Amino acid sequence: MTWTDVYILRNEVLLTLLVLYHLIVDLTEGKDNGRLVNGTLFGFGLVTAVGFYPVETTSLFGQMFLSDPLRNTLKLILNISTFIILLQSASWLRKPENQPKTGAFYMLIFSTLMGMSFMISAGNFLMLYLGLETATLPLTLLAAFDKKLRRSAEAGIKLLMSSAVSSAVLLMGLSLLYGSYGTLYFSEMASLTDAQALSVFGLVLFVAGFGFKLSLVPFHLWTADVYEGSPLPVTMYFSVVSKGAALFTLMLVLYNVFTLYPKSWTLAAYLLSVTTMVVGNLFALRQKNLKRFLAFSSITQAGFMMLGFVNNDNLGMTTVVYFMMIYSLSNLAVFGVLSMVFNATGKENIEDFNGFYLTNPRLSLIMLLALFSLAGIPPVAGFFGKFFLFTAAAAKGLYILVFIAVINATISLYYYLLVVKAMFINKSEAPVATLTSTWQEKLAFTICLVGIAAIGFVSGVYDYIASLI
Amino acid sequence: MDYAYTLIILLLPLVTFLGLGLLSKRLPVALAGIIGTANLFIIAALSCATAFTYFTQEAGEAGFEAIEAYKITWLPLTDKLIIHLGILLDPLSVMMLVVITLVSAMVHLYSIGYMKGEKGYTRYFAFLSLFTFSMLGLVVATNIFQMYIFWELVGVSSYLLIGFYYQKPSAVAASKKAFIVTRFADLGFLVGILILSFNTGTFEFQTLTSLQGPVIGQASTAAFMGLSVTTWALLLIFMGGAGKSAMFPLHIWLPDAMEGPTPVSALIHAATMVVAGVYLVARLFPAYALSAPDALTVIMYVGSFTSLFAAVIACTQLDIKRVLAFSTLSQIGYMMVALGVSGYGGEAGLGYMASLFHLFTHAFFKALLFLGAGSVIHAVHSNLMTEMGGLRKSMPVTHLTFLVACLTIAGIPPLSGFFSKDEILVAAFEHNKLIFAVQWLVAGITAFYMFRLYFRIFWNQTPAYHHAPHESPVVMTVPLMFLAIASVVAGFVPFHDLVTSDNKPFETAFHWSIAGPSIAIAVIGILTAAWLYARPSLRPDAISKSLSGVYTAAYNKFYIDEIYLFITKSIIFQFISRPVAWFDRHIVDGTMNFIGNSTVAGSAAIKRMQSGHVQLYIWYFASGVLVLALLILYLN
Amino acid sequence: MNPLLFLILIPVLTVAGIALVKDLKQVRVISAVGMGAQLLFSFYLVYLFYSLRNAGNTDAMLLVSTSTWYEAFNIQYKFGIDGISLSMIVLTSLVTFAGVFASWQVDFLTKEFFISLIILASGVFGFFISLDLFTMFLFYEVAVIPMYLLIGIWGSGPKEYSAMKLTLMLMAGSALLLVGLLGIYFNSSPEGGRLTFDLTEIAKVSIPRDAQLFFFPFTFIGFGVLGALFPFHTWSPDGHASAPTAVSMLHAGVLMKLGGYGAFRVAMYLLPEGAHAMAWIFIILTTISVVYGAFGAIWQKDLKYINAYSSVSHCGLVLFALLMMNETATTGAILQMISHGLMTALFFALIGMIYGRTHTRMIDEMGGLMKVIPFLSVVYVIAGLASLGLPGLSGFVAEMTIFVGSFQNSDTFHRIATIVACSSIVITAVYILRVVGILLLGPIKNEHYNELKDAKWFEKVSTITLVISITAIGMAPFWLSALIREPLGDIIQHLIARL
Amino acid sequence: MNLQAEIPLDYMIILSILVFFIGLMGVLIRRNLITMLMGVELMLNAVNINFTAFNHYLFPHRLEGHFFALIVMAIAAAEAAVAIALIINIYRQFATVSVDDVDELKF
Repeated sequence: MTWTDVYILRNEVLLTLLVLYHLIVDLTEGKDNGRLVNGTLFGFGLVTAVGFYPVETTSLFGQMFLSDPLRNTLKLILNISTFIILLQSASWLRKPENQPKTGAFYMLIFSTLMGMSFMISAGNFLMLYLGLETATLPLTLLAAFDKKLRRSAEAGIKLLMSSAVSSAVLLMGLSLLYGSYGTLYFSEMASLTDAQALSVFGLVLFVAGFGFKLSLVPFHLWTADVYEGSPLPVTMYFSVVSKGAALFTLMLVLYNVFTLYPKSWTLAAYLLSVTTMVVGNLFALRQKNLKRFLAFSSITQAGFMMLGFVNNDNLGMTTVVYFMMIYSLSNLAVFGVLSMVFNATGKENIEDFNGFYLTNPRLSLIMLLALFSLAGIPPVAGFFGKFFLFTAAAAKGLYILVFIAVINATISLYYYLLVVKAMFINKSEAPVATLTSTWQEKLAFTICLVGIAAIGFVSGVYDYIASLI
Repeated sequence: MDYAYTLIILLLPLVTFLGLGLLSKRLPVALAGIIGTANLFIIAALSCATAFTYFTQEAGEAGFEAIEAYKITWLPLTDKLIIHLGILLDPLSVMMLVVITLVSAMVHLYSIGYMKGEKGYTRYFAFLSLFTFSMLGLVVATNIFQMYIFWELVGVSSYLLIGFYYQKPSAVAASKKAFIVTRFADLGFLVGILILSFNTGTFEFQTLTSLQGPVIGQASTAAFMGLSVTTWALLLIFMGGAGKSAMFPLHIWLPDAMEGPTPVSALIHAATMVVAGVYLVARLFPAYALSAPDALTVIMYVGSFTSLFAAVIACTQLDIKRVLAFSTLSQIGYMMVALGVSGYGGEAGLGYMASLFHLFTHAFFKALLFLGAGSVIHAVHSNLMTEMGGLRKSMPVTHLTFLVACLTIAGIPPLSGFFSKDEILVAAFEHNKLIFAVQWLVAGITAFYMFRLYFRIFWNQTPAYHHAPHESPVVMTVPLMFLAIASVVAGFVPFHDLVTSDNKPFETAFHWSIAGPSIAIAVIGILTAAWLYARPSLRPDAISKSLSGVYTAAYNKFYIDEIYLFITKSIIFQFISRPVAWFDRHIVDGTMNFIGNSTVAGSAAIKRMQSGHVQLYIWYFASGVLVLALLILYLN
Repeated sequence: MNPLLFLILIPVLTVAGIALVKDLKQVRVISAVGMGAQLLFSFYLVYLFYSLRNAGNTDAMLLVSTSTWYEAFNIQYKFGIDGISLSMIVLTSLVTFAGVFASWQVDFLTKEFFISLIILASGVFGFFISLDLFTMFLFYEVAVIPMYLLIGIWGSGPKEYSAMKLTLMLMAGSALLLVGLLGIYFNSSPEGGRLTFDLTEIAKVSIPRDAQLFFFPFTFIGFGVLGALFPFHTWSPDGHASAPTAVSMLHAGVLMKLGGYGAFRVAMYLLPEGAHAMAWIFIILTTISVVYGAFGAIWQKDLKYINAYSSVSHCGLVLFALLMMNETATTGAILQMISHGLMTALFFALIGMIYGRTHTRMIDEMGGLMKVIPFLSVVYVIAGLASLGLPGLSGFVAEMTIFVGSFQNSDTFHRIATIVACSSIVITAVYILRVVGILLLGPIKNEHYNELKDAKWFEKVSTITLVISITAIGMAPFWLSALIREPLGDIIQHLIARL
Repeated sequence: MNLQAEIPLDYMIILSILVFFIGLMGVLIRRNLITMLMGVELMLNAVNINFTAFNHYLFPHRLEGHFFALIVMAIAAAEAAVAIALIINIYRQFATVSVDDVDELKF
């Protein structure tokens, strides 16, 4: 292994170092974790910053590990999202009951991130599976991180059981694919055009496994329970980073490996997209708990993401990545506000936000913009993301699908507006007191807001992503 | 001769209206009346001068030529259909100018006295000016659309003036009724214009009535339900005219319109606006006469029926203004009949000439009657003739002028009404004997009810007045006197030399064979009225009892109002509008709400899916995978 | 820099200015100044437009500027105006200006109110100057969404329900629209060139007939929802009834015009064959709108409901006239948009002012207001007369142009539709006079009303601006008509050419 | 001995499918969390059978399938470790390891 190889593996290596560091530090930890938190933020900030440094298209380990600008960017998106989550979780970690577990938290987070990083860079299904499990197992622990809370424990076990089954199904799919191709290398499989029942079945199982991660209906049922039960930073991580990694990986595999017979997976995307949007919406309508609400909202958003997959051209991939990026920032902004409120008051229901604007105008505005972005209202970025996804679907002539999607977007607007209504319109006897944000939170919100506001208007972002693909 | 100055006639009232309207708060109250009246006198003088110059010019081979004194493009609609605003001077419009400005000037002058001390004095004069402007604009219109524009404006000024006492619910209701009924008629007018203009490609009267024009010269052969399209168009246009002129069955607004101040009734609802329908038909007369004779027949019957119908009702009414209102209806019916029986050109156009002649004389004597009635009301503070009587002593001027007016309308020679009515009867006699008989009878009834009115007011017994009635001030009596003189002399205007169907003079002969019976029946009417009403007696009651059914029906205006009320309240409001409102709330909106609610219901219906049992989740997962796989294998 | 961008820049700067100051008075003053500047600027644009025309520039669109935005989709910032959009811009600035003054007394979250209001306005301006379907759609949504907050926060009555209903229905409309736009986009280059969102470019190609038939209803209904097309109008009564004054003004006055304008500019202009094939369906629907709205208004008791139904009727006439597809009727439709915009804004302003005094909008609870608040009452009567089509006021001009124009279609179907639509002038008279009679005239019903004060200065500014505009159009319609008519010849030619 | 001759691939696959579904049924039906975990292990083992069988029968010149099976085993072990930890946690909170009782988060 040369230094060049290390450079190619930089993200994974650095993340591993962070994991190791926290393993060691955890043994020697003092009472106050302030320095540890800030230090980690700084360190991980650096790791993220390193990601901006360009890479070339290359591979390692005999094409087991691929590295190219696109994959680098995808990792970067995940890193930035994680960075924002870490910023927003700082005050949660500073709580006395969480202080002793700081190192564990960081360690778990970085291991999953590392797993995801491998997953994205995988050039072989074995590598992909390894990355996937490296990501999944710590995640189940993270879900059960509040070990004193019943709901956290429940979230953990539910995630574990269902994800174990889903991995098994996915593995079964992989084995079938292996059986029909005789290889697990992406580059080799991509050139085989064989589309017999066995491989299609394998493909479906594979998609189902990732559909579970992405919480596509009907593979989504764990989502709401786990989101609700997990600690907020973990929920954020699930809804953005974990989902993003699964989406990117699925995308890379489908577009690069199964490129020669897109019909089966675009069809799957079509069906899953419709069910996901509809069911996600119907459930989201009736939620009172904001975390649960956001869980279903993120399910619906996943349904929208599937719209990009019905387009098996570059356009589809670009719009999916673009949308995911916008979705991450918007969702994180919403979660950021929620986590501030939750940390201060322990409240997480929509009705707790009644009269929020009068006490916290800035936070309300951030939330407003973020929700509008999620709902796809211009001029914030979400509009562009959705519009381009619809364009991608329409480019294949699937106007009925687009129509279903836009109607669902309208329904989703309804429940996003319910939150807006709570904040701006409803009156409250005892509104949430005025909150002051720490520098970490300010920084996180700034990143999110700049992203939400600028990504749409600055066409360069889209063009950059398009240029990578 | 350059007639461009006639623009002043048109614009001066508009300026007055705007000035009085905008500055109403800042202007001394008394000044408003003076400004308004002064303006009217100026334009009356100008109009008379115009008439003088116009009629004294040498009539050429083609008779009096129509002159477009002024014309601007107001709104081009299509390449051909362009709305111009302009001033058209021909015998008809010049005659109308004179009538309108003179009567209006008199009414203005009279109003200074009559309206003194009323709230909204300035507003009153502003509205009067607006009306004068609109009416003048209507008569000088160069094209049918300009006429429609001013037609609507006249309608709204009438609305404003009827509702002048806006705190009185009956006045408000009356103004609303007047506007809506005429508006309904205007719908016919508008559709008529649309049809006519589409088929002819023009709005211009000059083209529409030209003998070589698209209406007459190149009559369209297209037909609808047995009548030609032109006939339909002209009938619809007549509908508009019938609305404004309160022809049966669109007459119901006019009696109620008497809620307005009396001078307004004199000006708008007697002398000028209500004859707009006659004017409209006269304006398009060549088209009616030459390409839609069927429409003329309709006009004739409508006019005749209205005149009889209204005359009968007038005999029973107690409110003096309503008597006059029904009398107006009846007289306009006469004018319509005259148009209906007329032919085009020369002798055949006798009816046309007679109609406008009657319009001319009627304007003066009916205005006089109203103003006289106003003077009486002003003195007595009541509209009901049962509360009046014996006023001839205390109000000599009013009495005398009123008597002149009554004699004029009754058709006693040599007053003007005699001449004009006589011409109409002659024309009717030549055309249709039945119509003649009806009109002859109506002449008698007219004499009867007018003198019933006269005797009840000025003779009969004197009731106990709260205040002793006294003669009205000079500003009110001067117009009375002027109009009385006008009523007397107007009959000597040689109309057949001036205003004829083809603008060429023709000779008329005097027919004693017609005039004799008509004078006779008028005298009979007067004598009957005198016998019944000159002194207090029980005879009228006895008669009304013996005719109880007819009398009650006539007293209640043959229940036409009730029929309308039924149509509007029960059909439009209850039967259409209410269901529409209900439909909108419950069906259309209900559907939208239903979509929303069913989404929510769907949400509740599938909530069991998220049961909380992880094994069920896995079950869904597994079956989802299978279904998806099978679907894809199947669809592939 | 393209002067048209100032139309967006001025509102944006105004919003920024409002955001920076604290004081209530300053907020109002900045809003007023900003929108005053916008009004003046739109007049300047008229001047600029004519001076360009006089200088011999005969392009269909003037002041066009293009810059690429999203290269991948060929999306451009493309702006430009012709006579139609220019007149809509002037309308918008007039109504916005009046709206700012009409909301002078908003005292709850004033700053936020004006910010939302002006954002809404800037969306409308952006829509009218856009020549690119994407930016057009973007501005369309920008204009619609602040409505939710404006109604929800500052509204009255069942405001939350109404706001939600309005927003969702309009957004559902825009969902249809989105499908239509994408359909147009993907058919914008049948010969295989570059796809484009550019309105003027798409107009040059002929979209396949099947696609036109498929996408026309999407696009037309999409815009039609905003244009209160029956049966998609039910957001209008509730929405208007709950909205605060200025919002009703802007919404009915301007926003609903987006529907008509878009239906014409996008749906009909780009899909002429679809328009021809399906016109009959929509003519029936709009004819129903016209009559139905008017009849609906008769039965209402709430002033705002009356006006909302009246808007359904009047806006129905706009779409009705557009579907007649000839120059005169289309001119009438645009005139009607402007006329209705002005007078309905005036109505809503007055209703707000009356409500502010009497605290009720039920006509049978009021009466005899003419005596106590003569200024407002007189203006109300003027608005009413404009609404029922009195000559000399704007309504007449518009309606007559429409009727004459519609009647130029010589087949029985169009004729009958026109005559039915004409009948609305009578029904309009009925409900307008009913309101005037009950509300303003008659005896005073409530003794407290004797102490009511007449219009304050800012209310006068608001109403007089609108009254002057209404009268100016009514008295001298030829210049406006000429301005609108100028580009129409070509457009109508375009519509008919592909038959 | 020639395995291929005596036991065809189909048998292997049938076995694997049987095991897989037995495992799945275990997860779906058994209420004890530990037993469910065993079901998952069975499913993973079914996959392993697949991988090794495919490798051995169809693509004997490369060893990907075998390696995959090895790694799956390792991961299954890790998963079991995590699972046990979580199940203990559940037992602490709920005083049961029956999956039916862990249903507080729902709808």
